[in-house]
Amino acid sequence: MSSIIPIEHSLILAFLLFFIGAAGVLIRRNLITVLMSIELMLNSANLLFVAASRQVGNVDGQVMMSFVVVIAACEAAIGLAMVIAIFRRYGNIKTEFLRALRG
Amino acid sequence: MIWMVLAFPLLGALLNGFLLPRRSKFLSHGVAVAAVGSAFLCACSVFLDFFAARRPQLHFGFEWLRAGKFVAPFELAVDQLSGLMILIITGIGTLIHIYAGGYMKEEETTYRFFAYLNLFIFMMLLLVLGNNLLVMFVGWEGVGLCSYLLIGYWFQEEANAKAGMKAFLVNRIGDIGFLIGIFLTFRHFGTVSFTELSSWINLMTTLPDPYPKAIFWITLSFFIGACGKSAQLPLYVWLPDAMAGPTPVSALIHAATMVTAGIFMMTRMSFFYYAAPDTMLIVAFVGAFTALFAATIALVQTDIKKVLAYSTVSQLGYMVLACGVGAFDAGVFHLLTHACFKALLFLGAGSVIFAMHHEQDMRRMGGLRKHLPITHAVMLIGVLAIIGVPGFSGFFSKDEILWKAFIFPTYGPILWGVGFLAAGCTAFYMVRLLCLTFYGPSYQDPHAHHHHHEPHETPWYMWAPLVILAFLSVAVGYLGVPDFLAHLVGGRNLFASYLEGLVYIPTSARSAWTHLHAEHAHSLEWGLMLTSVAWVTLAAGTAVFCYVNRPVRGIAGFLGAHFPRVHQLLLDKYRVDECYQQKIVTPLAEISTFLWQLFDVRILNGCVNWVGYLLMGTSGIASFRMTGSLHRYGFWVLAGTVGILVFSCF
Amino acid sequence: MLLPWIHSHIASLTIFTPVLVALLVLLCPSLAIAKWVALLGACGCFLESVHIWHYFVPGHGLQFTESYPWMPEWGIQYFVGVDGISLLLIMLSTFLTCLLVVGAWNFEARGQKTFLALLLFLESGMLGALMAFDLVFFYVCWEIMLIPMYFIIGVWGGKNRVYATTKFVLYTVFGSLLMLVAAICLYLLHKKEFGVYSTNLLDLYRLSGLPASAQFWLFCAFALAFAIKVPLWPFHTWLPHAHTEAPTTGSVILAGVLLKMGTYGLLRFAIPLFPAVFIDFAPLLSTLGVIGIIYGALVAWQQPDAKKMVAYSSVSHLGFVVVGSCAVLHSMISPEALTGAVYQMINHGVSTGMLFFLVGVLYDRRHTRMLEDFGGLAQPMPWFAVLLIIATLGSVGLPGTGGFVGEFLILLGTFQSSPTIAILASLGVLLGAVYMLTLCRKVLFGPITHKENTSLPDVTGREALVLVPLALLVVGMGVFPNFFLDQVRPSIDHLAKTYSEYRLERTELPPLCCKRGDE
Amino acid sequence: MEVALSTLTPIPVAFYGAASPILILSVAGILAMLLSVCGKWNRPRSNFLFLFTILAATLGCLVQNGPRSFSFFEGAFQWGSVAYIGSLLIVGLAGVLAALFYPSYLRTRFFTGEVIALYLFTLLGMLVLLSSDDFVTILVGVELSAMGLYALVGYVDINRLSLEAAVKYLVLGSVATAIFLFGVGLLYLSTGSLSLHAILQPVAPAMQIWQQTGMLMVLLGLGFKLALAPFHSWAPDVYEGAPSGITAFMATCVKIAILLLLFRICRFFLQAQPQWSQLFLYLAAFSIVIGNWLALVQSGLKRMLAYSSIAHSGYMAMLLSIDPHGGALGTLVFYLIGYSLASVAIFGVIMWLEEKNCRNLHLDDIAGLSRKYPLASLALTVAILSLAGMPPTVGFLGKFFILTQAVQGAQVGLVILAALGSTVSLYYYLRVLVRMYMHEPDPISLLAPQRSWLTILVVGTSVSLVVLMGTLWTQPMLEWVKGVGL
Repeated sequence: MSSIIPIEHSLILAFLLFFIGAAGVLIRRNLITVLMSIELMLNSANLLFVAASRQVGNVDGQVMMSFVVVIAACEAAIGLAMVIAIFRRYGNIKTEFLRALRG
Repeated sequence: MIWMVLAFPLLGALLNGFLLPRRSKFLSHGVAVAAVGSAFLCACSVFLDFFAARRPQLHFGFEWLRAGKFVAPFELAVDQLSGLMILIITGIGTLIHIYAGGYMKEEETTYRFFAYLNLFIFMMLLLVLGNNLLVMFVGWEGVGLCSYLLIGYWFQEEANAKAGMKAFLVNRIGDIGFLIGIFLTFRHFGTVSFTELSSWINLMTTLPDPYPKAIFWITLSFFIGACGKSAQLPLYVWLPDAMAGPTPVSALIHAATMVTAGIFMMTRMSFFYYAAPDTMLIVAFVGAFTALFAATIALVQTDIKKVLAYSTVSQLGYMVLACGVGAFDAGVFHLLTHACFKALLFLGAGSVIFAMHHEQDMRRMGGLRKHLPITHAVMLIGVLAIIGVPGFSGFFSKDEILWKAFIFPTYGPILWGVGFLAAGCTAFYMVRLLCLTFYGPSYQDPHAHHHHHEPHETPWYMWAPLVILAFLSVAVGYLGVPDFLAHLVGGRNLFASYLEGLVYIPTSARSAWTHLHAEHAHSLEWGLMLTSVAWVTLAAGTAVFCYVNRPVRGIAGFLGAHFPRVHQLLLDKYRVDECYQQKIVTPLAEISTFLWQLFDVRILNGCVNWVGYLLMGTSGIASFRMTGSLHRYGFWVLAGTVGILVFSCF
Repeated sequence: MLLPWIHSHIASLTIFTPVLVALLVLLCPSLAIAKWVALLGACGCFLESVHIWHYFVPGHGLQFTESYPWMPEWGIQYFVGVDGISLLLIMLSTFLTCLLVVGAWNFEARGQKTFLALLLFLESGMLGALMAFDLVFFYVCWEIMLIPMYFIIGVWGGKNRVYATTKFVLYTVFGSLLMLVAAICLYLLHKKEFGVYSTNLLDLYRLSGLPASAQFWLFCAFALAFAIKVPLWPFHTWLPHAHTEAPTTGSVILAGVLLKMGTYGLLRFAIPLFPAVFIDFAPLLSTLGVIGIIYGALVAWQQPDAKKMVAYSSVSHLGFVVVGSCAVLHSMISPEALTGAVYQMINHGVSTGMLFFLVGVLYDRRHTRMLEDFGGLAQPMPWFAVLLIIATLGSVGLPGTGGFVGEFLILLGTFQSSPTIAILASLGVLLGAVYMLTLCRKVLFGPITHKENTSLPDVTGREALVLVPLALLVVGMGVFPNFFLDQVRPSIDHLAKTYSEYRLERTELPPLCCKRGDE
Repeated sequence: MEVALSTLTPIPVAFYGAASPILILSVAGILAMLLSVCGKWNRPRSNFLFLFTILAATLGCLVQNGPRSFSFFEGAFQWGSVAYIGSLLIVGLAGVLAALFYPSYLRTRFFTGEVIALYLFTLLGMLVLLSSDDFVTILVGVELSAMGLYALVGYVDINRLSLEAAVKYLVLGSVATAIFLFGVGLLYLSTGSLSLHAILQPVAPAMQIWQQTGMLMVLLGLGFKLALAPFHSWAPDVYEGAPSGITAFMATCVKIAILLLLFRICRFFLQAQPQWSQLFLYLAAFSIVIGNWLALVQSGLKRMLAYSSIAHSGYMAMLLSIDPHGGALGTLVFYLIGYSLASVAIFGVIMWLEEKNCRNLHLDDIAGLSRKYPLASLALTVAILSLAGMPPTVGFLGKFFILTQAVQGAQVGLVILAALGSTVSLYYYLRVLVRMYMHEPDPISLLAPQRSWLTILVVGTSVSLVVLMGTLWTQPMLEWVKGVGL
């Protein structure tokens, strides 16, 4: 039996992905990219679940992972629908234009 | 019966004030006179009852006020003092009411006048009859109110309204003294009833210290009250201004009755004052100096009523002096005589003013003798009485006071000397008044709108009271002939013996007042009497010499030429009013404005508002920072998360 | 039988009659009817309070009690009753409301119906607060009073009304919310000591084991709330605005009853609940009271606006009440001073209410309140002059008016405990005369400076209907103080003597048959 | 093979009874979608008929279930008193709000079949997240409701702001979901299970740190949905941008669902880590301050309400910071009921006024409202006073109970802060009354809305409930809450 990847590694990777995604959300001004960054964050959670399920030795984590994938997909769907609507309304998909609500 | 005495004036006041039709002057006058007159009759019968019984009578009405340990029944006491006082008040009151009917003929709203006047009589009666400090205080401030209303009777002139207000406020200062006196009394004796208090004082022989500090303070605070009401230094300032009221008011309130309330009150509480020699000394000196002070001012005044006003202050000074030297009976006696002749003088002056169509400046008068024979006659009697010509009432009362002052162990001669000087001044200015008004050529202002018709004698119902008063101001004197004179005809001082039961020295204080009953050489007494007579004659003579058949300028010029400063100072009444105004009233007004406009509006209110402004302002800024940027929001979410994680893990 | 039923529910009836009538008023089809309904309702409420007054047995503790569970497991109930401390104030509230309905009769403004309804609603709130003996119910009524007052000032007020009314509400609520917190703490402390929840005041009086520090803070919270309401210097800054902007009726009710809630609360809650701390605070409170007396008088003196002058005079007068309720003399409040304080509340309500109404009369005629616009009014308006002078005398405390009795007793009692305070306060008596007489002089006396004043109509019959009873009351309370005090004296003395371990027993309903004097 | 078959246990019949509300909603949602596809069914009235029947049916099942507790699939479906009362309130309120939509629907082409479906799915999500002890199901519920809301907020760009609001909501919400998920992941790593109960089991010391971090991230992720400061930033924008009906939906139903969920979770978490009650202490304090403070200057009605709702979340979060085992839950439910009723009344009036002119109500728009619509402004007044916590409304009692609980929890400082906060809040609540009663109506005011009996009925009922629960019906209310077993 080959030795498994130590949990710490996948944990660190997950954290890295999470913060990269977060940084993307904060920095990128393009809605599509923002949505992608969110996907990244969700997937970091997925990685964590899978690694953890391997670690703790039951499949609940993988079940969870599959749920999350679905949820991420829905989110992407809704998000993209909105992006299209935004594009129709404002002619582009830059977040700077979404400043009407403020104060 | 005693209740009737109170009820009639009150009824008259209510009828005139609220119920009766207001057009008919005759009706209102009649009602008022009837009210006081019947009160007088009742008072007479009350007095006779008392005189027959010769025992103080208490009349319990109802329990007026009870709170905690404090009880104040509505209780009236008829004794030597109050019996006498109700006679004076209702008697002279009646005369003045009759007179006023004529004097106020031209007035539109006589009902108001007579309502006030009746109310005053009621309050004054309450003051003198009340058997405890609280009821007395009700009357005490009640008369103040009436005097306020009556001084301001002609309210259309700003000045009158101001004068009335001044009177009320200065009196209020005194009233606070009175109040504090009540508080102290209640604190130390637990009661405010005169009967109980006097018995307390008798118990005080048992105390180690015969003159406890408490009594000093009590008497002092009550004396402050007396200063306010009886126009003594330094609170006399309201009385001269009070002459703004109609002359009958000046006669009744500001000469005969109300202003003597202070003396009355001190006499009522003589047992206290005997037990506080320190206060007595203060009282004596204040009285003496007030007498002189006011007399000097009266020397140069030209307004006939002002002269009489200052003379009143001066005479009140005599009475206070009498109280101060422990001769309460003499004080009350002078109160009685003064009530008669000063009322007479004021009413006389009123007739003059009436005849001169409300001209009050003596320099515009003169030679009125032929126009107003009766008035002249009675005024002459009044003047003789007040300056103390032997045989007239003033002589007996004033000399008694001077004598008692002289034998006062501490500073007696000084007190006597001051009083003596004041007597001279009195003689001078009263004679001056007489001369300027009635003798010599007429100095009527030819440009006055009414120069074409001559001044004429007043109707009978105005001079009749004068005649009666004139008679009284001669006759009353013989009630109080000093013992050493009375002995000549085998009599004794009726008045003193009448008051004996009332004015008694508590056992604890006997030692300090032995001189009052000590025997003195008659020669000394004779000597003093003759001296004062001579001195008065001298002063009167000078006045006659200066003023009869001389242009007024003469003496005025004479004084002005030689002592212009003094003359001006006297004319300005020593500038006391100005001093008060500038030292007390103006600063207070400034403080008040400052407190309002700066402290209250800016600082206190500002602080409260400032909190609101701060919140609003910062909130505005903060909400401006909500830029609506997606990324900024995201940053807050993540930063919040990380921050909290860090915060709670470490 | 109806009468016994009324008798046994009189307290609740008195509280709830006005609010029900208010609803009725709102439903009335026409204004004319609404007015009469309101008047009848107010008078009915007054009659009910007269019933209470008549059957009230002096010295029998808490009477006419009614209690119904509200939130049992939280120990919160609806519990009302009447005792000597509140009796006079209850009478005053109902009486004033009757007069005010008459006073607002020709109140030509939008929504007079709403106005009357709010007035009655307010009355309910006041009566509830006065009769409540359950902390939560008291608080509810205490806050309810704000709402109608808020609208009365804010909707029918002067041009600066929004500022005034918002300030009034916020300032008051600021205090009362802290009081609510304190009340909750008290409520839980009771639970801690006795193991059961209760907001019943009679239970809370029994609290003994309050830790000193807790007492300190709780007292501070309660005292602050009441001090703001009184208003005690320096928390008075909302008062001038509220009074000046409010319509006449509002000012009258505000000065007449609402301000008393502060002093009443002090007597009912702050003092008996936290006696130990109260002893330490009494000097501070009475000092603030004295400052208020003198300060208010001085500030009132120079006011150009008659209404502001009267408003500041309230600061001065209520200073007396506070001084009177804080005259602690070795471990008991001076009963004289306390009686004076309770009495002075009523006097102030009557005389100041009357003054506000008189100013309102002027305002209706000339639409200005500035003193320089008047002068010499005694000539065209003699009756007005008489009434104004009576009100003035009542407010300066001239003997023979109620004001004297109150101030005299307060000073008398205070002098026994601390002469300095009393002497300073008596300066207030002098200054009071100064500004009130100035007001009189500037309005009534002197020459007529404005020619439109020459033909001002005198007091109308309707106004007289309001003012004459007040005037009679001003005088009557000065001439027969015992008639009023006999009813309440036992309760006041009880509070004064035993406030350090104050107990109040709820007694059975006084028998319907027995008239006063039978027992 | 047969081994596998033998392990498959048949679903117990009782489950269908217990889960009937959920089943009904899900089936109905799918049905609605299908129907909306074929246009001839997609008629306004029929849609509403459908919606109301479904909601009625759900309510029926809920009531029939009652507060009994079922548990299936190791707590993946966990029915209990909390779930019961939560679902009851949510479904009920959803019905009421739908009734408020109805009139505005007839004009705008809002509430097509899809919207009905989304609405139902959102409700379904809430019911699911309330009735589960397992993170998988909880996640599904949370996300189901969240997705529905994202769509609902932006679906009909009624005032040309909805879209922006939706995007913001979506992005930030997803970030929060990610945080939540990551937290769950860490928990799973440390405990090896996705069930809430697992939290209570002891974990290896090496895993302690992950467990705690996980819990915190879960709580914060939910705190976002509750718009607790500092995660509140989305709330004002979304509340303002969303159609008022949806705003009301979020302010009432979503709040209830998330709060009760938080409460369930806290029951376990705080048992494991009592010291974290502090967390909500700070969050509550922060929200109270931020909400009341920022609301002071808001001139948009809905925006102001958004901030005030942040403050109210703060008040309610105070209860989470103290021991949730006491009467706190009952208090919370009581407060929630009062708050929701007041919100329904306010938003009812707002929607009614907005109906004809599709723009967000500005404070100046309601100047002098009391002249034109006295009853509407009366309702608004009572509701506002209830939010401000003035007696005699239920709002006051709610505040009283919360403060009492907090004092019992020895949080006096927080209580004083809350008291001051609600003093401040009074100012901006009063601003509304000032505009309505003390300002002259401006000439270019709103287009006159038409009377709708449904609105009048709903608003009237909720307002009168607000008052009655504050005075006479307090006891029955409390008893009912108790009877439900809280």
